[in-house]
Amino acid sequence: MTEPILCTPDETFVLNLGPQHPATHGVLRVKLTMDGEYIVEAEPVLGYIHRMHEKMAENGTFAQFMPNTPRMDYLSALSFNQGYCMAVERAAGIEVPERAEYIRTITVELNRISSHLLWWGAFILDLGGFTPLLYAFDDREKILDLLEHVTGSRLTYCYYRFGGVYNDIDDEFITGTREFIKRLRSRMPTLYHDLVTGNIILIKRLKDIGHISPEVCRKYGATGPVLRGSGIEYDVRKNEPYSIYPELDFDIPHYPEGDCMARYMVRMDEIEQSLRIIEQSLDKLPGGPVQAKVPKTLKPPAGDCYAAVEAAKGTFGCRLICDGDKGPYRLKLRSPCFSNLSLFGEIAEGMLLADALAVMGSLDLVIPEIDR
Amino acid sequence: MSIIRETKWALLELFPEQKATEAEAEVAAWNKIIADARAKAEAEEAAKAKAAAKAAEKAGEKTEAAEKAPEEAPPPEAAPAEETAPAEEEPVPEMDPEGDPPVSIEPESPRPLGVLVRDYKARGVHLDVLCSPDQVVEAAKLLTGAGYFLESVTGVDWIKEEQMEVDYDFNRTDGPLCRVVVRTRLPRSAPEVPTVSDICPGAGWHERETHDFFGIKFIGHPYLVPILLPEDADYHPLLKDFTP
Amino acid sequence: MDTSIWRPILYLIGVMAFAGVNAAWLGWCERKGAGHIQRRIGPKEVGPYGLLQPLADGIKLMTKQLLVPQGVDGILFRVAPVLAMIPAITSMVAIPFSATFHARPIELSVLLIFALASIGMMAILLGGWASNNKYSLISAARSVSQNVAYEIPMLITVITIVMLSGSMNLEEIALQQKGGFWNWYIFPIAGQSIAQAIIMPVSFLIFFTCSVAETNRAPFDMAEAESELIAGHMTEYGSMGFGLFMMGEYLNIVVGACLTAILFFGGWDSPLPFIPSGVLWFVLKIYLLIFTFIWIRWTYPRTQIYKLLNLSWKILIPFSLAILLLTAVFIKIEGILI
Amino acid sequence: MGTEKIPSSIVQFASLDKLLGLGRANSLWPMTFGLACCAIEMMAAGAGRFDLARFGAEVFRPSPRQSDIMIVAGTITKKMAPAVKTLYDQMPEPKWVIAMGNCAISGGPFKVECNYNVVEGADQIIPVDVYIPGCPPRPEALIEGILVLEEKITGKRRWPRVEPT
Repeated sequence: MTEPILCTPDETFVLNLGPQHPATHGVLRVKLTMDGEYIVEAEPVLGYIHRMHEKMAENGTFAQFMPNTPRMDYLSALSFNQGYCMAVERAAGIEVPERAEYIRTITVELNRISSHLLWWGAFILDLGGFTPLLYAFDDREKILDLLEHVTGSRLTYCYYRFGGVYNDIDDEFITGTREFIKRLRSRMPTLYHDLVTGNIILIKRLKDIGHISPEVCRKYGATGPVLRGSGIEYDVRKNEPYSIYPELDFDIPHYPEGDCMARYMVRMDEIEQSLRIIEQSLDKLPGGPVQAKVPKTLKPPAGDCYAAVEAAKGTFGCRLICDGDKGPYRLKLRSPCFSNLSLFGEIAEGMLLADALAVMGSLDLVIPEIDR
Repeated sequence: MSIIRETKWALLELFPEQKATEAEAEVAAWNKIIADARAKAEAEEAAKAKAAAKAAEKAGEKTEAAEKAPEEAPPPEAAPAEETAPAEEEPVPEMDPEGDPPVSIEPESPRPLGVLVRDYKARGVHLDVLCSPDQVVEAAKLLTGAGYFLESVTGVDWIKEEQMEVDYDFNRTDGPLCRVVVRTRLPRSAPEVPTVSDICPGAGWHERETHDFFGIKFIGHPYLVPILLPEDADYHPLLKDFTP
Repeated sequence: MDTSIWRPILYLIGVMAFAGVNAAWLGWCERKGAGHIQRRIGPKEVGPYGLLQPLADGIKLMTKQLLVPQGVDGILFRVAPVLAMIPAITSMVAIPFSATFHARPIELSVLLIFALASIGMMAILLGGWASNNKYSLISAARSVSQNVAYEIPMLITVITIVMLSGSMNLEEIALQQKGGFWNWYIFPIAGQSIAQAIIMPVSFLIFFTCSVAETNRAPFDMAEAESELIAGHMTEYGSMGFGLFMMGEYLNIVVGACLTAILFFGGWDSPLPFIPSGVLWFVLKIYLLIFTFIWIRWTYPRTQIYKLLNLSWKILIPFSLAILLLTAVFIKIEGILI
Repeated sequence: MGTEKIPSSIVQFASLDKLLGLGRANSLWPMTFGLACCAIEMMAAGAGRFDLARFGAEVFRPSPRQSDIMIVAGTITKKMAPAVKTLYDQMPEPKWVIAMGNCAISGGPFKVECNYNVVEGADQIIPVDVYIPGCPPRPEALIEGILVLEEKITGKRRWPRVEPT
């Protein structure tokens, strides 16, 4: 790597990346102070898609906020479903039937795979390769079909209910899922790894680019694959087990390098781990009801509680404060990308524009989730 | 020692009064344990003597069982506390001095400053700290020093009580799980709290967001401009009396 | 009237028509090719197999509002797209399609083509500069440094061929390779001089890499790196300004493919001596090469500008210089031996 | 004004217009411009299964100068509205706008009483030609939207309309 030569401020210029820019994945804007192609200072500007979710939560009932959750992170909508459901269930003391927990795990992991697949395609698109995106979409469509079969929608699922799920899964879904696992497993090594991961240009673009040290992660509260790409083995599913994850056997992929390649590999390995989780859950799937008996209007006792789940991008936390009414008194949504992006300003300093965009891609940003 | 207990004691540094009472309670608990252990040992001694007497009569049969009994009794020399354990002590909750501290009783409102141990199953947090605004920085320092990281910062508008609340959620990435929430209450008329963004830079954005939503001023924040709202926004939408 | 005047004019028109049609329909080829590489159909509804797609695009681009944004340098802004197109078309004139079929026999045609190629780069520079847009400016700076870096190894490899063939005339070079594919410069097979056998495949690789870079194609499409610089030097160009840039780009690919075909694949020579040679062979070779361009583009991600320059200055240039030296030595040795 | 008859001119531009219309309708280049959830479905529409490319509409141009249609795929917020307006102004004529999804039509789920940040519909700031309902609309719906836009430009429907059974 060449050492960046930073010059005096009057020789720099300001480059506005976004809010409409192909690499910002939506409407993020990054104010870059540039010295030629080197970044002197990067300041992300948020709020272009701030949709007042937290205000809407306060003005409705608990159930009325449900459709808002998938619209935050529309790529792993079910994780957000689950996070919110868990918070409300915790506050109201609702027990979820075992079968429902299994169904939740299967669907949420499918959703995680679809999110990672889309990230994979979009990330390679950021690096200038267009074709992988369409291969990823090919597989993603299969997941969408499966999930559409049980949830009824393609993207913004609103599938979980307090105390269970809205719809039981059937044999068609189960056989379809098993087929999908087989299909993805056979495509992973050739289409994904041979074509892209092993590509020399990709390796050169990602290796040793955008180091994020564990200290930086801790300072900014980064979670998810970003943290695991820095070598810290932290996953809410393991460290703070919820649902049926303690009963399942899976690993947490983590790479100590902390560069873009490490984050890339973490996500690629996570796809395989999710497949394992789905397989085991399908094998163990118990019978029984999928919905606990829950009063029509929930009125949890006053008090506050916190629930965290591992969304595809990191820890999604829900701080729910109730005052004994039909809706939340205050709902704070701790979105993973918000914290993951906040470290961008620090690491982008002295980086080349092209590398900075690679780093931004490797953080896997979904802007509506950051802005909420 | 369990991480929750360790963190609790670290945080109790901020609250000397509670620390004193907690320490007393802890000592009492220790003493109770010791007393219990002694009583148990004595009872077993007696039982053993009885058994020995019986054994003398029925030789051979039950000697093995009798031998086991004294081993189970804890060694009484583990008592560091003074011997004068007051017998008229209030019944302290069952506690394991090495394990997790017991869950505190739900506090009455308004709640005094201090550290509470919460029921994780129902609340999702282990420790709940209420401190005064000027103690926030100290608490953040303590927690980051103990290996915690700041997960999020939240504001709450308690309009009935004419107060604002700022919640700091701390979590750790290594070792056993322990979630800590640090809260502070501010007067609603002039909500001001020192920033923690110099201790955990990640707080910078969260504080800006809280400032956007509630108008809470974070004193010492280097760049307190709207983050989610438009640059020129002068309203705070999450206030309960906000109308668009 | 003297037919010798009409001949070049007719050929000129023919060549230009060929260039124009190519520039338009290569867009279709690219989209269709990309579609099939990406497991989809590609343009299909507009005409049979979507063949009328370029026509629709052309009509649309030509009738779109010609927008000259505020703050641009008016003259340069308008000149740049034309400048991108003209040299590319002009260099088609110097390319022999067969022994008898070319617009104008030019003695130093290799030189002419490279001279014109440099002008094409000016178009990007001017377009980027005149647009008064930071992305365009970065793109302009990038493409200039890239073109400078890659012209050197490209020219050096061409010089080795010129040394081998002893001519700067493309027709002459092609004629020297006639009589079967083993005579083509690229293949390291007996019947050639030692110099060719060892060196030419490497030389071809260098030349091909450079021509991909010179035509600003992925993985070297630094100038219009979409995810970084929006559309690079074309960011501010709409309608036909953009259309001309695109056509210029495709024409550059055609010229690059023609050059490669002549320099390394024997031009219009058929691969086996008993099959008659002719224009068809030449066109076939060009399209195979063009397909390779498309194939590469839709397979690889983009490199990064500094790595790209490093590749040229640290690998390609030393290698091409070594090849040049080796060729000279071999030719000398062979000269002594024979 | 109004009812007086306009004499037909000697030179007829109608057929030329038709040709232009055909050309434009078959080469609708959208702008790479996603706002929220709908953008993912927009990408899906361009991907292998639905393949917008069949209609020559897959050339997503990153620069507004080269695009013909702006697919407003998502919620427009008050902070984003000026940017959307600028992007629309930067597009050269003729240009069209497709409002994709409920948010772009009316604010969708965010048209609530406490709304302080969402623009209630793209047509509040720019003229919209085609509205595609859905939250988010399926890719088929987007393709239908583009076909409707083609119909609007040429006056002819490419495929028979599918009636709901």
